[in-house]
Amino acid sequence: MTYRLSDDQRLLSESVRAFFTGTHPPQSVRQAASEGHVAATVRQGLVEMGLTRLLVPEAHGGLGLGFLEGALVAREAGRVCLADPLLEAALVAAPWLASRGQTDALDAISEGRSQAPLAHEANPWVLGGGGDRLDSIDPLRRLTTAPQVRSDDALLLNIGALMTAAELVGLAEAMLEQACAYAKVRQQFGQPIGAFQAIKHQLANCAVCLEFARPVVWRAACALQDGTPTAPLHVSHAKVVATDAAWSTAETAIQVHGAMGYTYEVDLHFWMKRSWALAGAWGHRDFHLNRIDAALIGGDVPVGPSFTFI
Amino acid sequence: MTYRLSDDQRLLSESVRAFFTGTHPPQSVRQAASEGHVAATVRQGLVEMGLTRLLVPEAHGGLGLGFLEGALVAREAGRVCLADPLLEAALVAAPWLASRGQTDALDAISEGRSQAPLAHEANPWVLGGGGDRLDSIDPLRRLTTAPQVRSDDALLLNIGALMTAAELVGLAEAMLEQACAYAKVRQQFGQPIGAFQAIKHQLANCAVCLEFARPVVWRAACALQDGTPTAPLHVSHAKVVATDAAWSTAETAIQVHGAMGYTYEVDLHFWMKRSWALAGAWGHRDFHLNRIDAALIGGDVPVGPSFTFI
Amino acid sequence: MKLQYTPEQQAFRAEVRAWMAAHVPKEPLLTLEGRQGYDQHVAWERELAGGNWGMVTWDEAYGGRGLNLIEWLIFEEEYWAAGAPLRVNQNGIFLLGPTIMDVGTAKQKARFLPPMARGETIWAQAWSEPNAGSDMAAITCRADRDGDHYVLNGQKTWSSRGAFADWAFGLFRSDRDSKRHKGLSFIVFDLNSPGITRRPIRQLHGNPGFAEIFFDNVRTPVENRLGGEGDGWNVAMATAGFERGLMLRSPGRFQAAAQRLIELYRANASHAAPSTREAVVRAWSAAQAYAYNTYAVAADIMAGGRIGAESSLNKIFWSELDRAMHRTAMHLLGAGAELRRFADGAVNDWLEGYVFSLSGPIYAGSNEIQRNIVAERLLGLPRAGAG
Amino acid sequence: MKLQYTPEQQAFRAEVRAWMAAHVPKEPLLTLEGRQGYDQHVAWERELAGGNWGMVTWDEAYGGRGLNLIEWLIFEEEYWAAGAPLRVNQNGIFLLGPTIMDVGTAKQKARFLPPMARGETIWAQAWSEPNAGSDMAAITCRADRDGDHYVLNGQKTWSSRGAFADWAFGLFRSDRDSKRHKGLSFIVFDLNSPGITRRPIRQLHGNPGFAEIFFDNVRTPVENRLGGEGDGWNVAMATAGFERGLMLRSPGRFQAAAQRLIELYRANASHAAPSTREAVVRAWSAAQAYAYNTYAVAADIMAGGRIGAESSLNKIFWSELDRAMHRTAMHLLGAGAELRRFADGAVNDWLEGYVFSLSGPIYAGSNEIQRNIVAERLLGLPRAGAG
Repeated sequence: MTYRLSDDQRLLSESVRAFFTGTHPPQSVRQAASEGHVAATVRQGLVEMGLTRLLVPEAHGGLGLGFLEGALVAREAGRVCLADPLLEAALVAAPWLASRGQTDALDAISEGRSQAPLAHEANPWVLGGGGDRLDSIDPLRRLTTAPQVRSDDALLLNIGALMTAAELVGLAEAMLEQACAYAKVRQQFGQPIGAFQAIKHQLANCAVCLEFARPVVWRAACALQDGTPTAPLHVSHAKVVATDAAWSTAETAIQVHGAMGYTYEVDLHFWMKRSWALAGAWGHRDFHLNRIDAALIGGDVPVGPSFTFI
Repeated sequence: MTYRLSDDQRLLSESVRAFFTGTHPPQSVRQAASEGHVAATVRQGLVEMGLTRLLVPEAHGGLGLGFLEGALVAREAGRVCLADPLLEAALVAAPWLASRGQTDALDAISEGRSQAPLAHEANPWVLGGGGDRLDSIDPLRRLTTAPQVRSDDALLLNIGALMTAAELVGLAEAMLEQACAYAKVRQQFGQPIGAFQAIKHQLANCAVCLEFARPVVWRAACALQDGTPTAPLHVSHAKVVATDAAWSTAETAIQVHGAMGYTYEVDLHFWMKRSWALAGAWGHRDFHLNRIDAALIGGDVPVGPSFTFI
Repeated sequence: MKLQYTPEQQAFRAEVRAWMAAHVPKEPLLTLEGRQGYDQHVAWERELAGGNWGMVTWDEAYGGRGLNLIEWLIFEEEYWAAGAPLRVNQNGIFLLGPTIMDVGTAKQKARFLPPMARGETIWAQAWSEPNAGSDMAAITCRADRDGDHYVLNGQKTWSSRGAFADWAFGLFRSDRDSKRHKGLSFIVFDLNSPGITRRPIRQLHGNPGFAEIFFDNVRTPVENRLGGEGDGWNVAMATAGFERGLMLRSPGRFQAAAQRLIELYRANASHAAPSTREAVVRAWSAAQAYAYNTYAVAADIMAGGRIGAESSLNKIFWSELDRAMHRTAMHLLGAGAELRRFADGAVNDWLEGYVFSLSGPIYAGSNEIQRNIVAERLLGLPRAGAG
Repeated sequence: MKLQYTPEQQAFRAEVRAWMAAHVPKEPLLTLEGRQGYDQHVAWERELAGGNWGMVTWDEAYGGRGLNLIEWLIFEEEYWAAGAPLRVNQNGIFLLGPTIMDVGTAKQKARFLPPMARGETIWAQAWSEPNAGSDMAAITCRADRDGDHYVLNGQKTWSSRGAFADWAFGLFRSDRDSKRHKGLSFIVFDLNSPGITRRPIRQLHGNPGFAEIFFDNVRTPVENRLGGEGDGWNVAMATAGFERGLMLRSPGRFQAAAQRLIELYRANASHAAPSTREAVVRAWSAAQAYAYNTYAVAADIMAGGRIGAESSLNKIFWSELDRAMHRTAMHLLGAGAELRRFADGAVNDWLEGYVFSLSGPIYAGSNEIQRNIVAERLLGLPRAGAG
């Protein structure tokens, strides 16, 4: 029993963070939004870093890592509001296809050539498929109506929800940092607004929310990796707390930014829009709340102090 | 259409407030709690002020006033945490008995001799009846299991819930005032704690809550008085918002008082305990929430801008 | 208290309802933040004026109907019940108009009010500056007296309607040596004056919204000052009181949203979480409470009262209600919440409304400032020392 | 990350469970705030010590079992799952004990820890003073050096366990000319020393709770100082870190409450509002999240980390969770919520728990102070100037 990232997992997080910080600044988000697609260099970088084959089995030339490593990368993608559907292709589609023995498409994902759009009844639209284009509030989500594959398999939903939860944690972290940075420099009434308790305490509430969302997401990743029977419950728990953290941090962050937060010029809105979109993706908030409800109140999941890890 | 208390109604409120302020200071609450009953002079004063016969029909020697006047007095009773079951006897039992033509008991109520305890399935215990004594957290509520009369009549419930809502508004107002008074004098870090935004904004939230609870209660009183078909909806609305206002103000007020609020020495606890008790009386919070829910979502109550007054 | 309408009031409601049914555009207008939508909304103002509905509370001499505030509320209720467009001239009719009525000279009233009621002059507000947002007393825009003119210099920002409107109003420092709340004057000016440059600000959803306004020796006659020279702060606070208080957000708008939310809930009940169900119930409850409170404020004003710091309670309440209602709708929409247009092509106006609702707690004085006002002015708590 | 218990850990859990099943009193004890209940709780501490469960993480030399923090968490889980009594000596074992372990001399450890683990010495805390609550640096109680003794004078208040405990610890100003955080020393003292007067404070529910402690030239030897003279603030902050952080409120207590709340919900589902249903779900969710976080903190400490300002996040979370859970239970109880005892004579421990939960956001550093700490120390926001 060790509730702590391993040295390898920490190293992975740190190196991905350093890579994204260097290659994917807010300017690249802005550029991808205005040009309608991500720069080819970004995609190439993801391939070179091995992120596209992170969860591809070693037998198929991948790194063969697990859901926790995938979630750690998804969080980093959220932190920089990654302008690429890495999550859907490499962190959701690849491990699910591999688990189903559908290995044909893995090479294309590894090489960054395919987004392998997969749909599920709880996630009806896909990134980069065919069919009609849908217009998301997130300018970086190129939603379409026709998936490459559609499956209502539970594992697919759970992988999608887990990775989305992890990305939401990263989005919330970034929005909190943006709001704090602004609160330190914006002056009103002769002092930085971050010196006012009204601002401090709102931001502190976001920090509390995040502190108690992160471990739920890692726990869900482990449960899915370990094949724990209650993994769906933990995934839903993760999706709900991550959504709540991102949503409330977004509302706080724009409030702290004041009218500036309402402009296109400030980066915050990209992160907010991604958060709003992901709240509904791979099972919306109420879907996952009801799944927890059914397990706890209607179901027979053991609860109590002896069952921290069920 | 005039959403404004008449001069007579204002005068009634002001004179009752002046009377209570003079005759029913916090010390009398404390004394009643320690002696187990209210001082005879308090009861006598209520009779002399005419408050026991406020809602008794003129034909039976009463003042023949309406539910709104009753609610205004109930609010004043809440403000001083009245150590007498005036509300149950004179503001609930009297008008209901009169409406049912059961006028025998009215004289005893008018003269302050009877508490005429009435029970309802949503309000199973009564003040001052017979049977077993139950121990309420509110030391001033002498609860017993055997009512004089039990009726599951809807009007009885609605009158009880309305008056309770009005008392809760008064309790919340008083707790907010107590907390503000303390915040002005208690010094920490070299200034009154009320100068800190963290305190200010919590108290401001209570003020918002109250500002938008009061008119709902007056509206429910008018609806009941006018026999509006949707009166039960409005009464439930009033009970819910008044309960929420009192409950959240209580939590804020004790927080502002810090450890002092946790002592018997500070008066606040009497008001908190009454609030907790009344939250459950005459239909608890969830009962009334569900009644609104049933009317709005399941029912066919007209909603929208054209139906402010339905 | 008397919560029944008179037969005359009921007849008036029927009249408004019938007119709206006949005139409200069947298709929603484009957003008033864009040129085309702005023009559509101006045309709608003029259509309203054709029915003599520009501002029903004003005297007939000023283009109104001389009605009282209860009738105004009835008008607003039916306006929103009919799904009529946003009022592109709300800065004029709801904010500046009452201020002119309050402190304007007879000449100013005659000059400014009728074209406002007719929708001929559309107004922008110009309160904020880059370094004077929540701290409005930090204003540095200057109005230097030069004979019978003021010469305006400086920069305003976050001007709503600033991109396309005809005229604007704001505070300027008419005493160069003054500080904070003193030495400011309330001045209205033609946005097409020489020396004015307007730059629309791109809002987060990508559309232009409010504007920056740059003043380079803009001359405006002294008669365009409202109230006394140096008395601008007090005049503005009266305007802000109206804004936050009675008129800026009439209850009908929220009641209409609550009504739509109930319908949305019924259509999505099967996958809604319990808290979402209750949030729908709470939306109706809060919108109704807001309506009752507005009727109460209207009755107080009709009895000779004035709106004071209570308007801050109002501002906090409606802005947070609006955000909560739209947030609830977003939860109900689930996967579809992110779509700007649904698969059937219909605009997702819950999403647009949610984004718009996020500005509510910020603009017209942030809710943090409002809570300070409530605490200090209504609850009597001390101003901060070191805090 | 490895979220499975080892066979040894599972065996340890079984051992705790079996011992608790055999020893936990069948009837709930009286409240530890009264004399009789206090004595019952002290007897329970000694029974625990008889099973060598006093403080499992301490070395065997000090009366412990030399176990690690994961095993401590397993112990706590089974302790709360068994419905065992509150720990009357928590000020000792969870707050002072770790501090002694951290900064105490070998002699102090040998002297104070074993009787603490055996439940022979029960400890009170004595932090606050009438004018030093949230602002603890305003402490004025003095410890004047007189040879190899300190002479204590002044008044402490809100001392939990102060009415009946044997010993206490607190901060005293050992440098008369010092101000604020400097010049304080962390001193432990025998509550039965000459010159000490204790006065129980009547709590809101009418029972005595914490106590006032008056010092009139109380002599305590210098060897009773923990850490350096004048270094008391830092020593205390370490204690406060433990208090707010890992040990004061172990997750099992909240998980047990969430479990009971689910049962209460099922019994009352027919009249519960939707929000109440979701609050029950949220109670489990939050208690689990708190447990995960505690395991993560324990793993960090085992890997050589220390608890810093993160403990403030913890304090805010558990105190508001506890209040929310009990508030939800009160709603579920409906008309019965106000009863101290139900009609069947059973104590309404939800009501007691709700009242107790109201102290959570106040004590051990109010949540307002905690939010300041989070904002300034974790988020790097500036300290207030004029605010």
